[in-house]
Amino acid sequence: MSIEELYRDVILDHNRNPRNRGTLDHPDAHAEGNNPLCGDELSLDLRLDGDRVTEVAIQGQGCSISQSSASMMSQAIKGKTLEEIEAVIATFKAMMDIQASPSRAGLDPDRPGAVLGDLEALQGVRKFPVRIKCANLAWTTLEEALRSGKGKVES
Amino acid sequence: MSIEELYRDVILDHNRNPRNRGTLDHPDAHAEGNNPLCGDELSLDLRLDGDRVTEVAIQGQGCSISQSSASMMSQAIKGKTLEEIEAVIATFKAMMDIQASPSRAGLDPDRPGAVLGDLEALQGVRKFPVRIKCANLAWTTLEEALRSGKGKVES
Amino acid sequence: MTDFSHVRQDFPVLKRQIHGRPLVFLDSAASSQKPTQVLDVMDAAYRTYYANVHRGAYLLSEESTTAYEDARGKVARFINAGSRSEVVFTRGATTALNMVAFGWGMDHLSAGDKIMLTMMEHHANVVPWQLVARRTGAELVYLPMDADYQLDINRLPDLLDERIKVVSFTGMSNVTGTMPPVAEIARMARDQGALVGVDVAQLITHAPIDVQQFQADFVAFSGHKMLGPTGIGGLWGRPSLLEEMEPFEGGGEMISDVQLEGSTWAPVPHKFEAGTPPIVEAIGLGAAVDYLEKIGMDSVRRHGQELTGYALNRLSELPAVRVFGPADLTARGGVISFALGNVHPHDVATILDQEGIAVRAGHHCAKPLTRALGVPATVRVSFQVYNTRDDVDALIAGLRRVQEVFRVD
Amino acid sequence: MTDFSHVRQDFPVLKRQIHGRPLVFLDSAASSQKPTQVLDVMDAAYRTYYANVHRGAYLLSEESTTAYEDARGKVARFINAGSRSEVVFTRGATTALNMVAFGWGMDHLSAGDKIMLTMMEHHANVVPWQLVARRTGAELVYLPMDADYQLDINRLPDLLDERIKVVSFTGMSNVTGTMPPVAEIARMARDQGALVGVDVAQLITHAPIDVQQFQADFVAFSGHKMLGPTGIGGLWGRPSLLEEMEPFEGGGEMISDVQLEGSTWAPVPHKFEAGTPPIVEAIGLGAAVDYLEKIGMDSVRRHGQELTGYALNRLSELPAVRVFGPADLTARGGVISFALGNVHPHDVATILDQEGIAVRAGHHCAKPLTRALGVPATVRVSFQVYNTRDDVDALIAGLRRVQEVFRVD
Ligand SMILES: Cc1ncc(COP(=O)(O)O)c(C=O)c1O
Ligand SMILES: Cc1ncc(COP(=O)(O)O)c(C=O)c1O
Repeated sequence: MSIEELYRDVILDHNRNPRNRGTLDHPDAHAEGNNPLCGDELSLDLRLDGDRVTEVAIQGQGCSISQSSASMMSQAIKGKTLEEIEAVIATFKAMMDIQASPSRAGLDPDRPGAVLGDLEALQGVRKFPVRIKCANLAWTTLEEALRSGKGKVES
Repeated sequence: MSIEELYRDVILDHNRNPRNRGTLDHPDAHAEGNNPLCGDELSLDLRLDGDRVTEVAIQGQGCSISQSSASMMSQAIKGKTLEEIEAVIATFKAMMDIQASPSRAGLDPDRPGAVLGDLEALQGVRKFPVRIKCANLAWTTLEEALRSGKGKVES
Repeated sequence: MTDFSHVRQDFPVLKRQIHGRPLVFLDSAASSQKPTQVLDVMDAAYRTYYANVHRGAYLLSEESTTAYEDARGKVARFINAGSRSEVVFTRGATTALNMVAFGWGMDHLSAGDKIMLTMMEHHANVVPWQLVARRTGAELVYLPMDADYQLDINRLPDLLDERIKVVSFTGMSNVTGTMPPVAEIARMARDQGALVGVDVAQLITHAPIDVQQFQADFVAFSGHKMLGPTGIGGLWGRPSLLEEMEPFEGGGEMISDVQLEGSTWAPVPHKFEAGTPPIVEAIGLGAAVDYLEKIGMDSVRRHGQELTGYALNRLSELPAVRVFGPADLTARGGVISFALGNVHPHDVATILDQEGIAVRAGHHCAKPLTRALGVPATVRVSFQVYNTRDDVDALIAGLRRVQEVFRVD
Repeated sequence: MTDFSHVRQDFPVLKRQIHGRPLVFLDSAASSQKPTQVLDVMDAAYRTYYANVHRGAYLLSEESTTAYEDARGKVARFINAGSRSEVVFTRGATTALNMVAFGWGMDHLSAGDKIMLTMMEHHANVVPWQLVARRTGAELVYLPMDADYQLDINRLPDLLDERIKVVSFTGMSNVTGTMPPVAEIARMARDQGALVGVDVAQLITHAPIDVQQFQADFVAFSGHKMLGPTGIGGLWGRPSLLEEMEPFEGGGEMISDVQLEGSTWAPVPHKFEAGTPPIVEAIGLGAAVDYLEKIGMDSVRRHGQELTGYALNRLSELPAVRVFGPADLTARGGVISFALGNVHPHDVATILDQEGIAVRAGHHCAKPLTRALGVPATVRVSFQVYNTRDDVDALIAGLRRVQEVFRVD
């Protein structure tokens, strides 16, 4: 296991240049997440048009894993319907489940990126179990935002 | 070390037939002692005539060592002056000091009873260090009564 | 007859000679001995993967954290908790009871409210409530004992009025061995709207425990009485109780955020585990639970009943012995208190000690109960998985020696 | 240069391989490793003489009690207490601080009073006071830090008004390594009439401690940071403070008498040791103190200073490193926090872990301080007697690896 499996170029790129940074005025859904252990913090704003997420804005600070995961998540959900987003969340969660095999997680090892796009770069995190929480923070915060409209999570 | 060294006949006798039991009306000095560990309890009343203890009355409950020590103490101090009593206390304490040798404690091994009378039967307690507290209870209570007129001790 | 003969060899201390005699250890209710299976697990933790938990981003810390949290899982399963987050690790039963008395009581009790305890409680389940009663103005009520040394539950309907806000009672007396009908008492108290707690410090090592079947709100225990190390114990709490309880201690690891003016708490159970927890002790407790589960708590219960029955029989050979506890073996566990004529218990213990037999003499941290028995103290013997009929026989021989020294007929 | 080369072999865990590399343990400020001299004493206690303390009238109980009380004596001597009864054994520094905050604060603080802490405190010395402040209406005041990461004691005369009833501060920051002038601050606070406490959880394992020279009223520490086991720590208290403090927990062993309506307390220190204490942990702490005294705390201090100096030097080879802490080696101990460019500390720690190097990343349970440093988290390395220059060299090599992965120049 080499450290480069964790810190793939895509991750480092999203970490350096996070996509969809900022806040929205009067967002339709909002949630804040934090990971008290490492101090990662995230604030997520969503704009909805019907059941479609049209805008995503993220603010926060934290490690490269949590920040790149948030950045990639924002790309992966923008423009998608809530139903499509549920599917992405499920696939991502399955990928992070160290109990499940990559194939059971719905990933296609022969076609990297086919299902989750950039996000599949986070597969390496499975080998660094303490960092899974970092990768998940954006997603639990997203779920909270979708569930409650406005909310707060701790992971 | 045999158990009979601890439970000498004199001790068993004082335990069965404690001397000077009871209470005094309007005692000149009084103290209560207890040993929370084993539940031994003692209440001590003294009548003084000038600096002489003329009456001693003891009530209490506890193990044979604490009760016989109290009974023998009552005999040893009754009729004595405060100064004489101080000397008895000092000798008794020295006897109970497991650091000190019996001779340094002022005891004469060849003439049992020469200094402390019946009380020397308590020498065996030195070999049972957890029981020293029991033997001492009457004495710390006595000291408290002499010091404060009225008092309470815990040993 | 259950065969526990293989068990003794797991307990190294039982090889000790005491005053030239083999040790007969009959004071496990004060604290049990530990099997090598527990000692080795703790030693290995320190020697191979020790680090602080929940903190580091490195392998040892991960391993320690996993071992610590796995131990929580083992304890949760052992008492049949709904989930591991219902188990708070504490220093012991005493801390667990203080945690609820203060953490719940300070905000939920006030003048006019009543706290119900029983006459059989260990000081650990009396003094914390007295402290909280004094700070809140609440009153204490004690459920009495009947002539057979059982809780007089016929008095419950009477005593359980709507002012009773909490009922906290022992699952097994550490003096008389009495095992009250926990679920029944809990139901009656709950029906009256009271918070219900059970002190299982003794029960947990004498019989299987199922907190879901108890239907209580909290349960407290200590590791050192159940073959585990000192310095660890636990509080099981119904999730809704743990949510509403205030933390007992403030510090690291129990916070979500700390600002200069105030702080917010971490989710349960961490909210109640301020600072560095007793890490290796928790891991040791997990190993103790493994050990007990391997024997099986049903077997443990059977073994205890058999030994207790045997001991009560043999004690009845000595007319001067007066036992304080139920005769019915289904209503009691392996703890027997008695008097021997009017020889003071402390003297009994000293003479037995000379014979290598360790028993306890005193009020056993249950002064109200001892007072109710009408004696200043009792002699207490208590059994664990490693005790045998031989131990009982040695006890009887020892008591005959006491009778000789003190000339009791 | 002090020769500590013989020390490493006493710590079995240092033989661990981590991801195929030898362990370089640089997180002792979170918790230290333990020498065999401590582990063997604890194991032997369980295997040869274990029993509950202060209770039995039999040999094992006597032996356990003696070992437990001797450990108290060792700790008392180690910190130069006036007498062993000034030392209360607790679960750790966190419990010790809560004990004073609640046991003294609840009865001595009220609205209008102020509690002074500093910006450098560990949550263990913040949250208990916040809890008590909320219950009593007292206010919190924080002594700030100056530009050199030292406490700004010039501000003290200003801030120390007569409403300040207690001043509680750290003897050594677990983040910056700063060692404030304890005796000087204590004197100023005392002159103002405040109760004075020092959190020596870090200091105690980095420098000799003399509570009489401090002239404080209480001092708190943890065993697990000073080569001892988890589950144990201590509170030193001035006798008059211990007398007037209310017990923090109620239970067995801390009472003189228990009546149904109320109880009276045992003499100090037992008043504060409710229930079965962490017996073997206390004995282990005594062994840790023996171990440290054998090396000599002056040597420990010198070794720490040398290593810290060497590490600060080598860190300065990396321009991207920014150290948060005093440069003056006499004003700091062996704990160094830093940032590496803008690589997040958590990422630094993960990469170092792959190289076998254990460091900590985060807020180190000192959020107010971390916030004041203007960073979300720091990387922290900390030294113990078993660390060497080789460990520092490995760290520097590891940091270069981080720079490679994250392309920091
Ligand atoms: C300065 C300081 N105070 C208090 C504590 C709390 O110690 P513990 O977690 O052992 O209770 C720590 C350790 O984390 C510390 O570094
Ligand atoms: C019934 C009961 N409850 C509570 C306790 C207190 O346990 P600990 O001293 O381990 O906190 C004991 C043990 O002494 C006990 O027997």
